[in-house]
Amino acid sequence: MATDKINVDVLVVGGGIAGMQSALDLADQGYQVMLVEKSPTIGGTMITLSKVFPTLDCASCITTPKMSAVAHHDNIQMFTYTEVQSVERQGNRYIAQVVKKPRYVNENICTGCRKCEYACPVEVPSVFDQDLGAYRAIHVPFSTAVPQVAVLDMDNCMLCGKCEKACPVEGCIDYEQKPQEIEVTAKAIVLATGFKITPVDAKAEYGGGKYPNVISALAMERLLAPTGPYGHVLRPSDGKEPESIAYVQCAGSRDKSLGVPYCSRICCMYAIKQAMLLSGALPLADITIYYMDIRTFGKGYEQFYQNAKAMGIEFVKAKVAKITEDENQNLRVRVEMMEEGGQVEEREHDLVVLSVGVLPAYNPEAVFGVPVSSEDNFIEIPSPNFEPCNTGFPGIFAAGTATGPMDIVDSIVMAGAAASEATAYLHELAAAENGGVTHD
Amino acid sequence: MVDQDATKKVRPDKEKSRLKAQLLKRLREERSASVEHAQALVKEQNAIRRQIRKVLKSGPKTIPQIAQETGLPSAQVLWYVAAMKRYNIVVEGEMEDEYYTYQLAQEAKK
Amino acid sequence: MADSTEKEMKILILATLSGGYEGANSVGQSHFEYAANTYVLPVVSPAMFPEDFYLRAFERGIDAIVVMYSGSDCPYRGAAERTAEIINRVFPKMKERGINPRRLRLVAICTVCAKPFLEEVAHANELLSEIGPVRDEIAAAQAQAA
Amino acid sequence: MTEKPENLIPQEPESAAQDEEEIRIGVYTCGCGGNISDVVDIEKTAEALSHMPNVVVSRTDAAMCSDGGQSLIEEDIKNLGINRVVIGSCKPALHRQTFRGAISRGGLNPYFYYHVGIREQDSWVHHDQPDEATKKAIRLMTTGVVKARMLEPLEPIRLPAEKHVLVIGGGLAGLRSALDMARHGLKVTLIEKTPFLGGRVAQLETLFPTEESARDLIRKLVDKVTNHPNVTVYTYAELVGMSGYVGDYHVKVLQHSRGVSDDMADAAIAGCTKEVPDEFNYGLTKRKVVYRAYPGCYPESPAVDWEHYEDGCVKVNGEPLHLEDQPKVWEFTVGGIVMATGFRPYEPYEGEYGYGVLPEVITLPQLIRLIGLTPEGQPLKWQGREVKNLAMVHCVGSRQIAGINKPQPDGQVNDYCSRVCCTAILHTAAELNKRFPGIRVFDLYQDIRTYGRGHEDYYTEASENNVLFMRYHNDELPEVEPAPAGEKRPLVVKVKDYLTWGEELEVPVDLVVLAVGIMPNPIEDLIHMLKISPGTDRFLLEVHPKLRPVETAVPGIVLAGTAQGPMNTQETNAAAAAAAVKMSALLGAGSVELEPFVAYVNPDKCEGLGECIKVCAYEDALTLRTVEVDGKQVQRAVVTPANCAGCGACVSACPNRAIDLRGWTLAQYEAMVDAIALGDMPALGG
Repeated sequence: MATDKINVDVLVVGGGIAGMQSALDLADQGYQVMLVEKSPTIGGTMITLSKVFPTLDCASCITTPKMSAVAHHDNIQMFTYTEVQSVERQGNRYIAQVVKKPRYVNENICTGCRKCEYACPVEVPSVFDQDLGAYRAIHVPFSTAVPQVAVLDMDNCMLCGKCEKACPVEGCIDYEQKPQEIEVTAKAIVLATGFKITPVDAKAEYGGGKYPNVISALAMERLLAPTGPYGHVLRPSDGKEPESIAYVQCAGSRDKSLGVPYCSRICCMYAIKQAMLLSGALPLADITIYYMDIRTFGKGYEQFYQNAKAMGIEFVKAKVAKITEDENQNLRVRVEMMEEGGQVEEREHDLVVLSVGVLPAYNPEAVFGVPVSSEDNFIEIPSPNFEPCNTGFPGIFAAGTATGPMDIVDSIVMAGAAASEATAYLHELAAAENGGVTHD
Repeated sequence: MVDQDATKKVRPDKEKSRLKAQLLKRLREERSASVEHAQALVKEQNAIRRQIRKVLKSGPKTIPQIAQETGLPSAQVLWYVAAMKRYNIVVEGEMEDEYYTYQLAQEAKK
Repeated sequence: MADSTEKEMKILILATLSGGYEGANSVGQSHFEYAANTYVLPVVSPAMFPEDFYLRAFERGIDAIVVMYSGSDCPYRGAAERTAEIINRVFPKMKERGINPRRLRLVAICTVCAKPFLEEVAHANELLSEIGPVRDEIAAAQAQAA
Repeated sequence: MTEKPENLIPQEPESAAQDEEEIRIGVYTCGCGGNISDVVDIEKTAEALSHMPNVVVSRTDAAMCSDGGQSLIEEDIKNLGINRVVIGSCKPALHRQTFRGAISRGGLNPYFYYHVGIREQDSWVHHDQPDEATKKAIRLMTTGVVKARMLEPLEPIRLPAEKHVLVIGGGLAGLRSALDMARHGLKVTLIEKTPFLGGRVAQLETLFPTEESARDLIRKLVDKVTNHPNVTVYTYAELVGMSGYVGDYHVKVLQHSRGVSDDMADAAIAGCTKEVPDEFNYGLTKRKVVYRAYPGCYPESPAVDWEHYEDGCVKVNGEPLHLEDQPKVWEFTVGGIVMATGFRPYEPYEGEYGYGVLPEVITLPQLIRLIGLTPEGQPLKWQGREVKNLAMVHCVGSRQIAGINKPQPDGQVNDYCSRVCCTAILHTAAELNKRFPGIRVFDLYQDIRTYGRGHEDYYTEASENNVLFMRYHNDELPEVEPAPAGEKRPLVVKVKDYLTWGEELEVPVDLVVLAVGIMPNPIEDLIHMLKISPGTDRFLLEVHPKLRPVETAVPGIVLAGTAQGPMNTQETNAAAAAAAVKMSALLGAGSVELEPFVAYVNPDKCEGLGECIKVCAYEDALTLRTVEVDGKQVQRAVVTPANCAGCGACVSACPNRAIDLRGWTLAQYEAMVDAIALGDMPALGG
């Protein structure tokens, strides 16, 4: 198979909110951008959220228009289900080998009608729903996915041919599709490779992942989302509408034993936000947040916290020592009450949400040569107070949670900053190469 | 991939489906490991779904009720029922105490 | 449907895009609750409405009009003063037609004026519960004239 | 003055052709992921709207703004011949561009679209009355439908834009955005109100988390900015006038003279007899009225502080120098403006934790200057006494609560978190530990917010080193009192400490340091002149924190740095760079698009009375011209769209209703009022 060649100004790696914003800010200036995303859809973690703080806009109200703008922008070429294999610097250019993984569906002609999905007999846990729900082995990832195209999970396919029979578009399902190699020549690169959450099973004292009713905050996002797996907030062990929900803060952050000594920065606000949404969805439920410090530092965040307190959400300064499960899968939570002489109490909750922390999703060192910090494994920024997005490699910039935990507002602003630094670089590169004639 | 020896006169759509079946057969052989895994998965899933359907034939039920009647773990029942709901096989009904009930979509229509 | 809506008294809010309209949005962002008989129409500047616009609205059955302009922060030269002049000319014409001039109010509402917005809505509803629907006033005036 | 292209849009609405076409309206009600549909019955709303005349299709979607929602509209335009689109969703400003894009892709003029806000103005404010909210949604959307029937196709006005930006503020944010924009190829003029660049960052010593020198960083940035050929810097200069619109703002800058020539500078400083508190050191020291802000500041030339200068206070060779401020006025045109007006520390009221009453109570910015002023190797001294232990109080002027904290003179309290203070305190504690071993710090806090990358290390190290933490509750604030006579330390801090389970502690200290919050600089004059808005926290307000985080509601005016809210150095850099890229995207092409919502004249109705011209406040926006009608020379009003602000004052002035506003016509409003006033739907027919 011949390798396709693409020549652009900037290669943006990662199609979450930071990558999309950087791509849009560059493309709006006339630069040619290629955006690659390893998942079958752009949107990143943000599109999986329910509503976002502090405005309580629905996450998709902010994300989907940006996804759409990326997909339709004349200056952006969007490649989903695509990964960068290797990058080499040649003079002032980066030559990247990228591979588009086979979807086994012809992306150009799929209409996203989901007839194949309804026909498929295999069910697999939905990654989008944090495994709480299921979709079929062939599926459109979610209702607002971009592109709105099916993807076949070949690892769970028995090649029964039902999807092809159901598909109304001739030749759309292609069981023989091969990986497609593309060689990209770019002048600059923006790394926006995002984050993943710390594992729910990391702490044995919180059940080590064994208890179905101890869930991550991202799973709670799905339960709260109107498109979520159950359509309501129900606890995963038996579908009960919970009457008492607890949040355990710093369950994965500020914890040297887990190798995450840093503050994950977003957990206080997302826990408060979820607590507020829960008290709307389940007006009779008791909601408790066990915390060490409440860190609501952003614009409008402290006011948000005070509103939550006024709504009756219980904030308890306490260390959660242990969680155990009774025969009804209710959870007994042992807490050291920090403001009451450190006395130990045992409290019962139907559902416990771990406010898990933020880990980098990707280490770019092997492919891009860009090192990560030995302290926290996020991309190293040599001079954060001067050029917060400059990796120190000429023409390689970083944005969003690839450089450390941050919330959506900060990610978006930083994505703009990465675009600004990249623009300055491209402008000066053009001037150097053309003897003063700059990009227009 | 074109079968060079196809000399027999056949209807083109019939010919096409024969070729497709041939292709699937070949691919199934090539990817036997994942295909066998998926086949086993489907067998298990079908059995569970059958049990759930059977219980729901007698009317709307909550997750613990289905779990009790089928002997399946309630968390697993919820996962299956959520999927069946997603694909319009079951629909949600009234609440019973703290639990939603679910019933078969075709029963609900009656 | 006709019955229930006829009983409901309606408040029309003409709100400037640079002031009151955003103020109303900021009330929304704070999720404050207020009466639902309020209909906000966005306007560039209320200076565009001639006197008969208001009179016509009352005659069609709008029970109260609150004009929420940007006051001294109006981004358009002279528009605030002109709006005030027009409204001042409407009051005597309302009286002539038997319409209580308190049904029309001009207030300055800024983009973050959530509380003043709520107060205006509450104020208008209190007034309406005191003086009743505009229809009755117009009918009474017509009856008198006849 | 830029030449104004006239008649960029047709003077008459192209209504003739439209009359022929059947009006086919598509109505789209958005559930907004539950934000609307949890309260408003959107199916019922859509159903009700579907019965209105001209409505061909009425749909709902969980997220109309998503790609799928947008495709619905596109497909309906293509397949059902929809030629007017009404959308009911969030406030129109959020997704206007999104929906215009979808409508354009469908092949329809994007101005055949009207947007009704049923989230902020309905579902979010009537959540306790869902039936009423649904009824209101229906009624509001009928106003959209009746307006949609009367829409006209419009084209945006495209105007040449100056590729030149005014940056207001010469601190970190202003310098960073100026440098980035200059590097992007824009021309930049930066103005700084004080005589010297550097802002608040120059007043710091080292920066967290890198421990680099703050003034070295500023110096590096200042060098890059002042040496860039695209940048002009005016210090001691402020904006005094502005007119125009995006792409073409006419600005007037007043620059004070520095007062003394370079060759006289040192002699003038030496011969200056008047001293005032030095704001660079937050009043800890005095400076002369002829001064440099700090060694190595930019510009090097000293300046005369005209506010405090008195004739005769500067003598050279025994002779008084008569100095005079001869301000220069610069007038030029810019395409956009960056607001980098920065912050000031909260000033505690007299008696707040003893501030202004007890001499041993100072602020954190003052402590940082005190450390900077203390020579290496010497102990930290305050008022001649060596400081061996000190208390730091968090959240002074931050996280205030109405009813507990005393309001400021304007009646407000600062209910926000100032974001940087926690790390700044612990970073300063680390600095104290390093430079003055043995010094002890008592840290009185509510929550420690060391959120940033590398910040938590300061917290961990602090408790291992010289810091003892005490946690107070916001309704039981610590108190600072003079120590009883004979005590070793001058002050006692009383705190109810919840780390020791509510024990009342009394801590004797040498110094109390108040970690004062961040407040925006007082720029009411600029806010008024530029018509931008502050939020309830007094910081400048962005359009939306996620959708348009650095833009103001005024096109072409963007926000950079702490004028928008508390930020640390790194965050300020990022925000300023984000502002720069927004400006480059806006002006880089050399032209901007303006909304076509300007006045237009119906020549058939115009009698040339000139009433509209009398009320128009905009130069050359409306003129009377002689035209020939039926062989006769008559006067008619003519609009110059580029000069028209679109306020509509002319509309109410015309007795013939001959002049109207494009996109917002009087007739449309009358129809919308009818839709609200009339109870039953069928009466709304065509």
